[in-house]
Amino acid sequence: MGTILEVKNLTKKYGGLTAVNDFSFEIKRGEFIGLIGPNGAGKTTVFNLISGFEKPNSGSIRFDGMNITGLRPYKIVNKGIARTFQLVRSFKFLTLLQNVSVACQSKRGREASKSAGIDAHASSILAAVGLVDKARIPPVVLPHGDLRKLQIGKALGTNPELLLLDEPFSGLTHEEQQTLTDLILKLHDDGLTIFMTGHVLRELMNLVPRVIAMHQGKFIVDGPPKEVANNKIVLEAYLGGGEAFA
Amino acid sequence: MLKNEIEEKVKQFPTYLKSWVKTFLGGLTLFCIISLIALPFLSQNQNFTHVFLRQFTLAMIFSIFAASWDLLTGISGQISFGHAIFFGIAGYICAYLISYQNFPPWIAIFIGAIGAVFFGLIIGIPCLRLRGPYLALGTLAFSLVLLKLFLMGSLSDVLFGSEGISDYRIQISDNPVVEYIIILMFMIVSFITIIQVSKSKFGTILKSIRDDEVSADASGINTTRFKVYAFMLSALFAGIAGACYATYVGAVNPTGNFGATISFYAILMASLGGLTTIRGSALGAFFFIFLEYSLIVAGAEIYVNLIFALILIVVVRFSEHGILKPILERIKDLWDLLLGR
Amino acid sequence: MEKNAKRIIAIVVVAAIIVGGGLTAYFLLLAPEAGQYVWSANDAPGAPAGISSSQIIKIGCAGDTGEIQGDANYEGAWFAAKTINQAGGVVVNGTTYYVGVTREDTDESNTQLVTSRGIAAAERLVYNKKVQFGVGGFRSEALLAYQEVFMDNKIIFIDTGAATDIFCDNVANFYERYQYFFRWMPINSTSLGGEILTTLAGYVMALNTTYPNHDVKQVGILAEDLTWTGSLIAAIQSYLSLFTNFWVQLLTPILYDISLDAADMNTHLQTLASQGCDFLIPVISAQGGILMMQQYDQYHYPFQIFGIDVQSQLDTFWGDSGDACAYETVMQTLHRTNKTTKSIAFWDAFRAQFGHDPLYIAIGAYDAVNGIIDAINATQSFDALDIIPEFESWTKSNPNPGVSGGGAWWPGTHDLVEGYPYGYTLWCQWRDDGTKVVVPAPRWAYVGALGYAIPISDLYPATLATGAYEVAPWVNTAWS
Amino acid sequence: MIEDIMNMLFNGILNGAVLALISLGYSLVYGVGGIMNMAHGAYFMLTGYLLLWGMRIFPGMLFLTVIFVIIIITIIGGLTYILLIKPLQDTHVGVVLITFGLAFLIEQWILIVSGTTSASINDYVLFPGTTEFLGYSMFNQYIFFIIASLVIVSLFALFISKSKLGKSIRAVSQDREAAVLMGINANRVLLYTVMISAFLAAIAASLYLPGAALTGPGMGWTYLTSSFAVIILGGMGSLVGSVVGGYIMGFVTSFTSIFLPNGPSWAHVVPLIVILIVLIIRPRGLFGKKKLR
Repeated sequence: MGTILEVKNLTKKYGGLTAVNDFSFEIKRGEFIGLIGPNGAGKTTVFNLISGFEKPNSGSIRFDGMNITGLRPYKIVNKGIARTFQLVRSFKFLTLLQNVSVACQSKRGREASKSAGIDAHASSILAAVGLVDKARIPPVVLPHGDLRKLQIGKALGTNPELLLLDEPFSGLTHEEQQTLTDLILKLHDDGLTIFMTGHVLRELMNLVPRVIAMHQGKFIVDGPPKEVANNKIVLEAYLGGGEAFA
Repeated sequence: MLKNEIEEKVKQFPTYLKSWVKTFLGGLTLFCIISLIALPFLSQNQNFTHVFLRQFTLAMIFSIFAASWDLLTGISGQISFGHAIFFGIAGYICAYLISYQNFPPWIAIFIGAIGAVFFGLIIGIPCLRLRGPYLALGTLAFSLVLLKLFLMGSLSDVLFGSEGISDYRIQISDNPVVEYIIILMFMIVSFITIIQVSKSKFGTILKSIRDDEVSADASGINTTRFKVYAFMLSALFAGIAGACYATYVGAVNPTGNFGATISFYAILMASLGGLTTIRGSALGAFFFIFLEYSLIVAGAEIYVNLIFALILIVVVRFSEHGILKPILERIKDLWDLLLGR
Repeated sequence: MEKNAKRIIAIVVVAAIIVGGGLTAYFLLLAPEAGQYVWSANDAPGAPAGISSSQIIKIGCAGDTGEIQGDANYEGAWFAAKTINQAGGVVVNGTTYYVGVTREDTDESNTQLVTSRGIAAAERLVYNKKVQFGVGGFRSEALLAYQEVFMDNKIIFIDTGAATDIFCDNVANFYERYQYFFRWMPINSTSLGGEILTTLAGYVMALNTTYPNHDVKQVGILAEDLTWTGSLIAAIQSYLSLFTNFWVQLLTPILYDISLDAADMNTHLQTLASQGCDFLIPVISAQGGILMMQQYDQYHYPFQIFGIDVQSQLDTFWGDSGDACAYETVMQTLHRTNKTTKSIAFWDAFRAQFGHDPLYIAIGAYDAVNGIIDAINATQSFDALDIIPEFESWTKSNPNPGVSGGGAWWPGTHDLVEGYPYGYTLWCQWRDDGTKVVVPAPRWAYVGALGYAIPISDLYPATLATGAYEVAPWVNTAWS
Repeated sequence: MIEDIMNMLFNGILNGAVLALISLGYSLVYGVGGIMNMAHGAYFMLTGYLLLWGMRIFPGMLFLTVIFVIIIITIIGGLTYILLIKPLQDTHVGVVLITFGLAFLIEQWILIVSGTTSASINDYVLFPGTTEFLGYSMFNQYIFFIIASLVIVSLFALFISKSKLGKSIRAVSQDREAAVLMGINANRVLLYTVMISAFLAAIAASLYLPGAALTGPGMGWTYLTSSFAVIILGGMGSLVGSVVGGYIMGFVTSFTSIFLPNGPSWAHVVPLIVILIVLIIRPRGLFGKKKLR
């Protein structure tokens, strides 16, 4: 199992504020890994830097041995990294099938759908995320849980090797969380490398075998969930909110 | 990919056509097309062929133009307030080629449209950094700059000055019926292409950029490239319309071809008909031209623009999606009633 | 049951609408002669009631309805028709004909020109109203487009408002097609340029003797940056080369963008003043003139204004400009003076009819309609190919005077002959009591062989003048 | 040379003063509601024509007429918001179209009533005569206008920073959601904003136009495009930007006019080219908010 993503000394500043500070970690192919930290720790910024929506001030990101630092988002997607957003984004006036089929027309998506055709491939992805019966309706009428699934479906459409999930569980009911967890686990079992953020530690604990914790833009600890949960700095960081164990 | 898609479309065409005609919308469209084709042969009356029919030709030219605007703004979400750029430049190229280089009109129209595509490229690229209202103002500024440059007497040796180019040879045919048929063909081809593009996978990508550009980017779509494509494609049809307009009028001049009025015509017609519907542009254009015509015939020519302003306000205020949808719904209700459904 | 009833009613209603719509369309548009304009006595002012359509000479006015230029065109043609009809019409081959006028809106005065509206207006005149003659035109680019409709149908069209040379160049170069085009008004741009400069030179010469302490010399040009002013300024410059470094010196012409505002005008006038301008030649057809005069009035700039300002030709300009146009001297086709024997009578009758002065386009249209009738009378024919030779015979040796001048045209170009007593303009100056007078127009030219300037014949005899040229009091102070 | 420089400075300031006043309100509305009010130029133009007619009908009551006209325009601004903008607030294109329709309607109405001929409201020049400074003479009305414009801009800045309404306006303009959560009625604030912008346009017109002239019903569009240029240069929604941008644009115009070859005919092209360059290099303008809406 080789290294799929290598982040080195990543730093991002907004004016005087340092959102991500000298952040480094590695992800192995096939891993399922979480990034935790309290609100404002810089998790989304890390994702934005990896997926190209923001450019780092310094540091490098290597994917599969290629340097992808500062590339435009669609180029990074075409290398094999797909992401979802914390606030759900979808194409409001397109049907779910079209939503996914747009992703299927990216470079990797086209290769993946070469044999079946784009529409067929898109509906197979919709089937995989459990939305196939709603293929012909636009996303505006969907419940929140389905929108999250749609996001994952859109990400899968680009046929990624590494999937970045930004707070996939926020705002979901318990039931919705459960089905989504099943979906994510199934994707992982199928061989996808998954990197997800969360600020509620307990949700991640039972899910991922490895967790990276960050606080105020800085790397704190990297290890199995139990170890991370007992880390002093992590506990202190969460002390104010106490939500980690809520 | 595109090739396959087109091949597939061509293969499916006969069956597609059959099923399409049976749908309500398909039937109605076919009825309209057949009526338009039959129209010029209904009468030999000169008042009909040389005056009334010419208004139809004008409406068809403007409907291509409005549809091209709808393709850029309604489908791709790139708001353009300066669509006259493409309209005007194609007209000027066409007129120049006919008048100074003795080109036959149809070749000149074609080259004019290509010239507009080229302009779509050079205007599209810098404008890509702009979004929403900024893009709108940027394109408006572009068209005003062109207008002023073309108006300048001191540049008239190069850009023909405020009087533009005029020549009796700038026309498709001196027979209005022939002209009508040719423009009708242009219109049908343009509309089929624009509607098919908007329905195709390519169109889906354009719509996805309109709905959420960030998300389209995250889906691995090179949004920049597709936006430039949208500009070029829209410029192509705006160029066809502009070149046809030049031949319709028989002359080009800065205000008449680059003026802000022309840009606003596109916006008015497309939004009167209904944004993103493409077909609505045709309805809007016909509505616009014929309301103007009937007001003039009724002797209310000085009130024409006032009444348009009122109609625009009322339509935009009370029917956000234009008049096409409500009208189609009424006709469909009526149709169902007639069939006893 | 109820549903079926509704259905039947709907079918009946729809069928009725289709049949009704079809019949209406047939009778309004499709039937032979349907929708054709029916000429009646209403179109022929002053004609006896009950005359038939075939007795009417059909003249179409192309102009912008609701704007001064288009209205002036119609007023002139209408007034001519009325005068002729009241005098008993015209007898051709034993039948009495009356003059009918009709108008269509070409929308050409609109700053946001839509060329196709002009085309549509011309098409309605030609195909719907079946006019035999066209009269009108003001904005060159609009007229360039819609004159083709008349040329296509070999209908004589008389230009009464557009000055650009290109129309008559067309006649010269493509005679076969454009022989139906004639310019009755105004004189072409190039000739206007010559008239401006030679007359100005005359005044400069005279003023230099009146004001020995001031060297009246610098001439500035303030013009709209458009094609029509381009040829005029080129003409002024080429005439000026005759006077170079003698006693008139031209400052760099200021060609401004037509969408100017007060600050721009202020900039331009201050620039001219700082360069020591003594005479300013405006070449303005649009709203720039009012800004210029307003600021001239406020600042009391030490120069005289002497040139073309179309809006200032109207008597209403005094009120519109807020009494600011005193001492402006403008070119004007006609004022209440004996330009020809008919002029004063026409002027008074026109004012009595409409309550305001005729614009140059109205005078052109009046003369044009009269000219058409004269030609019909002379040839006893309505055929364009008969009438064109008649028009072409009205040369310097055989003029046909109207109210505006001697009425002679160049056969090859169909352009108005410039120069007294044929086509010439008057110079009119506003007085500070709001009246306008015709001032004398002495002309001087520089003769290279002699090395000095000599007076050439006046633009028009001094007897036409109704007042002396006045220097504004503040200019008087500055110059003495 | 010194005269040319004075000429450039004075007319730059004059141009800047009117542009600043017009764009201030325009930019304010954009900042608060994210909407482009295309009828803004029409308010300016309408003020001029109402003044002209008012002065002809009530020749003795100059100040009353002016105040009355300004009130009418402010009310028209409010009505524009309530009747036209508010129902369509969510669609940018819709607001643009409907306010464009309104501007067009006003223009056409005036066109029908008074025709295209230009007119002057010279009778209402408060300070006739000129003042000379460094050999350069200036029209007193313009000096008065420049000073008045500066005073109004300062008062306006004071109003925005100190008054309760001003604070709400700032709050809504910075973060609409947060302002709504704080209990500010965003719609009402936007209503006042549109009225204030109309008020500013009316003031600008009633002070500037007596020294200028009514150059036809289409004149509103010229001022609208100019204020587009200004707010793009200054940054959309930025009040400092629209004042600074107004003056920069004024100087660019007068500089082009005086010092460049063929300047007068390029005077109104150069600002447009400036806009394009600004848009391409720095789309948010000089003082714009970082985020594009």
